[in-house]
Amino acid sequence: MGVVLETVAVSRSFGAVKAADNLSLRFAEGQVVGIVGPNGSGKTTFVNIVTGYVKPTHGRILFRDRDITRLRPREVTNLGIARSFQIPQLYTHLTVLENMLIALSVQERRHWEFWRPLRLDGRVEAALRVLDQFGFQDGADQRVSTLPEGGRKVLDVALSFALQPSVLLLDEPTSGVSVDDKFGVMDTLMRVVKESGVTAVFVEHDMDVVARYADRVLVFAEGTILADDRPEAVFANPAVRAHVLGEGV
Amino acid sequence: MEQLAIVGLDGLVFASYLFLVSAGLTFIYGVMRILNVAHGSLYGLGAYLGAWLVLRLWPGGTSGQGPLNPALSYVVLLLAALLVGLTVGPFLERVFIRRVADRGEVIPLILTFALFLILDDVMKLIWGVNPLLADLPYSMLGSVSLAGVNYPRYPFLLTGVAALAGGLLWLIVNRTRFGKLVISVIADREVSSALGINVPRIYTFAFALGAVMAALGGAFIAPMISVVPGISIEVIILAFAVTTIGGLGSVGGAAIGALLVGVLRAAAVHYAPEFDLFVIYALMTLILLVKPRGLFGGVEVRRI
Amino acid sequence: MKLLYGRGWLLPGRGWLLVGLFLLIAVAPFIPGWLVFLLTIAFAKGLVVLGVVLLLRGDLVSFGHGLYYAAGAYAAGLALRAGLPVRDAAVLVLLGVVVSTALAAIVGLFLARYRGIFFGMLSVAFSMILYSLLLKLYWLTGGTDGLSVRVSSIFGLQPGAEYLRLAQYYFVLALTVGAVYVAYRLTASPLGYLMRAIYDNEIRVEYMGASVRRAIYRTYLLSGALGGLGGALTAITVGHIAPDLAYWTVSGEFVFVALLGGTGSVLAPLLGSVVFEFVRNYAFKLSPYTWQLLLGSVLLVVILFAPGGLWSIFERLARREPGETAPRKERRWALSWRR
Amino acid sequence: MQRAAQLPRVLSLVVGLALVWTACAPGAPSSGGAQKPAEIKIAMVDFMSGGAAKFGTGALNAGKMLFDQINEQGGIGGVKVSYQMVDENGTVDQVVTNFRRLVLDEKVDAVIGYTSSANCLAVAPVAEELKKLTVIHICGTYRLFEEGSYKYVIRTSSQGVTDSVGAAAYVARMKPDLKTVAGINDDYAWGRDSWDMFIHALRRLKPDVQVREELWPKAFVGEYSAEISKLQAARPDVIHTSLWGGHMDSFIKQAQARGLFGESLVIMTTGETALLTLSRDVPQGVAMSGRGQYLYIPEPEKNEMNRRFIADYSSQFNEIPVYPAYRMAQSILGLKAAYEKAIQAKNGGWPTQEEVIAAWDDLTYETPTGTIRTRSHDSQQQAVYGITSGNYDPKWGFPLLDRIQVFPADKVNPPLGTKTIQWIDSSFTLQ
Repeated sequence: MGVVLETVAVSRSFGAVKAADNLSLRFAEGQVVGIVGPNGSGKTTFVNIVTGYVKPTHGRILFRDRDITRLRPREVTNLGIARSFQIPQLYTHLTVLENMLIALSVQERRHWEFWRPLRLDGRVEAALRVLDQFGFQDGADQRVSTLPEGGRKVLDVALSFALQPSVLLLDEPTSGVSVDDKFGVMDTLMRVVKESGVTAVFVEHDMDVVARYADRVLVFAEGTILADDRPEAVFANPAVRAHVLGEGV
Repeated sequence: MEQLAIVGLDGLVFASYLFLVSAGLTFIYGVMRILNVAHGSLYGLGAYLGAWLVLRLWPGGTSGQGPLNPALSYVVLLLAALLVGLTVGPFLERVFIRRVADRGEVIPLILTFALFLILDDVMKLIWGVNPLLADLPYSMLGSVSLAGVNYPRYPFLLTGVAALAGGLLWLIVNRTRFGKLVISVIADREVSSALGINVPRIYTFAFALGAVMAALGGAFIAPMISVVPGISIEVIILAFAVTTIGGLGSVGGAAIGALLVGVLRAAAVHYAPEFDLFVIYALMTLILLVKPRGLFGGVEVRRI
Repeated sequence: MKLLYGRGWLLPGRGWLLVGLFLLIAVAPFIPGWLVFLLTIAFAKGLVVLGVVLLLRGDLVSFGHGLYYAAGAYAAGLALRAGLPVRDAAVLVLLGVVVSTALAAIVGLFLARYRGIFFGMLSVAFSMILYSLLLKLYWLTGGTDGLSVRVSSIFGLQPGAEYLRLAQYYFVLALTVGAVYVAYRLTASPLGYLMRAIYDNEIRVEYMGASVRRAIYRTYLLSGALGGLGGALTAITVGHIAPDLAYWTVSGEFVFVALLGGTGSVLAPLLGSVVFEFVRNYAFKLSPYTWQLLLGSVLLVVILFAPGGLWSIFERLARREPGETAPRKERRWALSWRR
Repeated sequence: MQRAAQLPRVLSLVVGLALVWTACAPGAPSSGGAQKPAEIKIAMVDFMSGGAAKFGTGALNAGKMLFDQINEQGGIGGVKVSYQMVDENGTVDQVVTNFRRLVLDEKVDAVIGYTSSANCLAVAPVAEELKKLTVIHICGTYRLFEEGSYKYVIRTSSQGVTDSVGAAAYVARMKPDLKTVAGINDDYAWGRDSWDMFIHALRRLKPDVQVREELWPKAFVGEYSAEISKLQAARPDVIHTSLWGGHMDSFIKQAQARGLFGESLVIMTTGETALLTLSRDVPQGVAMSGRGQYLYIPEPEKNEMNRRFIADYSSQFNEIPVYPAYRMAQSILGLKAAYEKAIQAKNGGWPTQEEVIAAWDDLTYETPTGTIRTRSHDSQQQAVYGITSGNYDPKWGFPLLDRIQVFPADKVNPPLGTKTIQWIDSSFTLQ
């Protein structure tokens, strides 16, 4: 299993707050990694740094041994690192299908075409296929603005997934999803992820969720790594429990 | 050397005029995110009402004959500006602009464009088409000899008024409770209304304040020029230029922008008369290219 | 700055299109000449508005489209003044389009970096620069006197004097239909949807790996070309051009008409343009002394009471309940592209 | 699949049908017959809004008044005149669209008007195309008839050359020793041409004159501090300006406050309107004319028609007529004269439009301005200049001009068919 993504001594601070402090991490092909940690421990910042939205003050980011530290989000995405968002970033005036069609057109690099229509049959079916995987069997013609929060979160991931990345970063895929939907949503996402064999890194609050789906867990604290191990080992670690769950020791 | 002094002087005069007409525009934008084309009309109304009142009260023209002391004419101009600003301003805001306030920046702008068309004819209906020449306040001050050419005193009064108005605006925003409310509304509209601030009322006040500035510009420029139909249209595009140069929403920026444009145009008139108009928009473009948000424009951040 | 636009259909059903086209062609000879002329002008300007709308769909408001309107017109005018041998409408229009597109290719480089009000202001600045040049370069442009643009033939044909206007009408109509079709293909294409994506969420577009700036730039080129086309057509129709083609009020008018018509369809700009020209003409006729007041009031009413523009009224008439039936309608169109 | 393929066929079918349909369209209507009409429909076009509104409405008022008078006296050739008015303000395409509406929809018999050069240059070819008599009442650009020849377009006032050449002649007489000159003119055709012709003419009279400044303020800004400083720094003997209307008044006020008129002789080719607007406050020692102005010279009493015109106008609109009013009068009285001449030529028969136009060639007619002679569509009139004096005349409500000079039409107008500038350079002289 080769290393696909690597961060080398990456640091970034906002004023006094250290969001990333000398982070050196390696992510192997096909791994599913969960990131846990309290708010402000630098989880989202880590995703932003890797995808080029935030530039690190020190350190380098390597994708397949290529330095991508200074690349813009678009360039990073085109190399094969896609991300989803804590607050879903969707085209709310358009339908679910149209959102997906746009994602596919970009993925196929035909988004500059200005003569052939977006809705070619082949494309529509391909889009519907991806949507089906994520459980949008019907209502593909629904306007995104009318989707429930859970649906948006899934679609947000689905769009990133449709780009066929080799690394997929999911920023709190279940935040804002009602407790009873949580596992449903997560199941859907993880099934697809596992099937596709994409390297997935997901930021998550919920221990149970992480324990259930990750085969490796990173625990963030003030921009540093408190623990990095298999889920059961990590959650056995009292320091982690104290830190993350706030349990007394 | 003398030449330069004169250029500076002329620039200052034109700048004061520009500042008076653009400060209100940029202030309203800063608070309400609305680019008010009808601003030009408020300027026009101020000019017409001011000139008309002066002509009414001192029918003798420059001789200043009339029941009142000619010195009062300046007060009359001020009152005219306040009258226009505090009646027409809130009227426009409450009756029209408020209805589209939540529809982005373009629709309100276009709405004010419609109001601008309407008000242009309204002025014509009220005051007819004859030019109003109320130059009593202008000629009364006489002139001084500066750097070899003699120069009327009134333009300096104009500069004074501009400085005073700008200063007052600054005080109102930075030193009064209303100002604090305005600032918080600018910072975050939702939060402020959540905190129980009556945002609509703030908007009305802010708009009225901007309107007064516009009318003030009109009323005090009126004695220098002959007030004719269609004076509104020139002003607004100049004000656009000044405000974008200074940075939309920044009153201080408007002051700098006005000075830049004023001096540049004066210089053009003296050294390259061909380009007195061209330089203004060339500068506007240049500034926008190097500093997209103008010299003092804020930056917008979006979190994801 | 979010404009509010309904999903709209890009085009109504094909049947209606053909009927409409038939009427536009067939009725012309039987309506009074000034009406034909008015329609000709309305279509020519409608094309500029169409250009504005293409950008509006990406949430970009070009308050300076007078730049291309004037560029197209003056390209034709100056060519004739410089002694261009052929006085053919088609040649002049081609020239106008080429020049304005080239201009857009340069100006677009800068503008594509801007959004919101700043995009608008910078476009104003550019158009006002052209305005002051047209005004000041008296020896070249004839200052406010302007230039006369008289054509002697259309595609080599030389219609008799009494049919000249009709010929021009059909010429403009043909080009309009063509341009609208191109614009329609664009709006239905990936690039067109990318603009709507930008309207909704630029960040996501970048995170999909598409360049927002390039998308805007390419759309801007077509938008500028349409501006030049409209300008050149107006020039040869009116027969005389003056610098105020580039003045900010003219540009403002285009945005105005765009919102009047609505952004939901590629036909909306033409509708808006025709209605606008009619209103203005009757304003001149009905209240010669206060036509601005009348014109302003009408537009005020539309803005306040028909938020989606005139086209949205059609939409409301066309479907019982708006919103959810929309997709099927658009789907029907989509299906008609099956191959 | 099939539907897509059908499209071209269906489309071509529709277009084909439509074109066949249009083939049986009626031809263009032929121009009207020569039987006596119920009324003569006239449209008058001038500025009702914008900076020139005062002058436009002045002209339109005069038109209203004169047509009413004509109707009271039984109309033209026994036919009453009905008139309507249209705003000239707006972009060129608006103006042209309006013109077409007037001719094709309102079916007027003649259009009188057009002040702006751009507009008259744009309308003239359309008038030709629509074969409709169009009388230009003010538009003073020489390009109108030197760059095109029109059958249906007639101008009843002299073009700008009269004013510019007259101005040159006047300053040459008033300041025989003038060495330096400066100009401040509107930055558009009217200003450019005025200055051009003035300086060319002045060079003919004073070959060694130097130009100190040429200023081109953007029209209607109304704030002239910088320009005036520039002029004062230059201190020329003579300053030429063709600024007009509201912004000219602004210029006068600001220049007066700075004593510019004391330092140089300022000559204003359209200055006369300032007498009315500034009245008592008009500065002394300013040379001015009202484009061949008539109001003061010869004194109204000497021209009965003018006296009546002023009396009627001021009683109806309680103000003294401005020069556009006179120009409108020239057009209307010219139209009347042409009709009557044509009717006479047909001994009583009603003339066709073409016959009216024919009658107009080499037509002389009396107007409040004096005798106007129209030759081949264009007209000539005298130039009159004077200098503002202190003697305020309560009867008129403004100070009269003195040191009046009258330059006869043939001295200050190029002979038929010669290009203006060439004529000035080659053969303009005061002898």
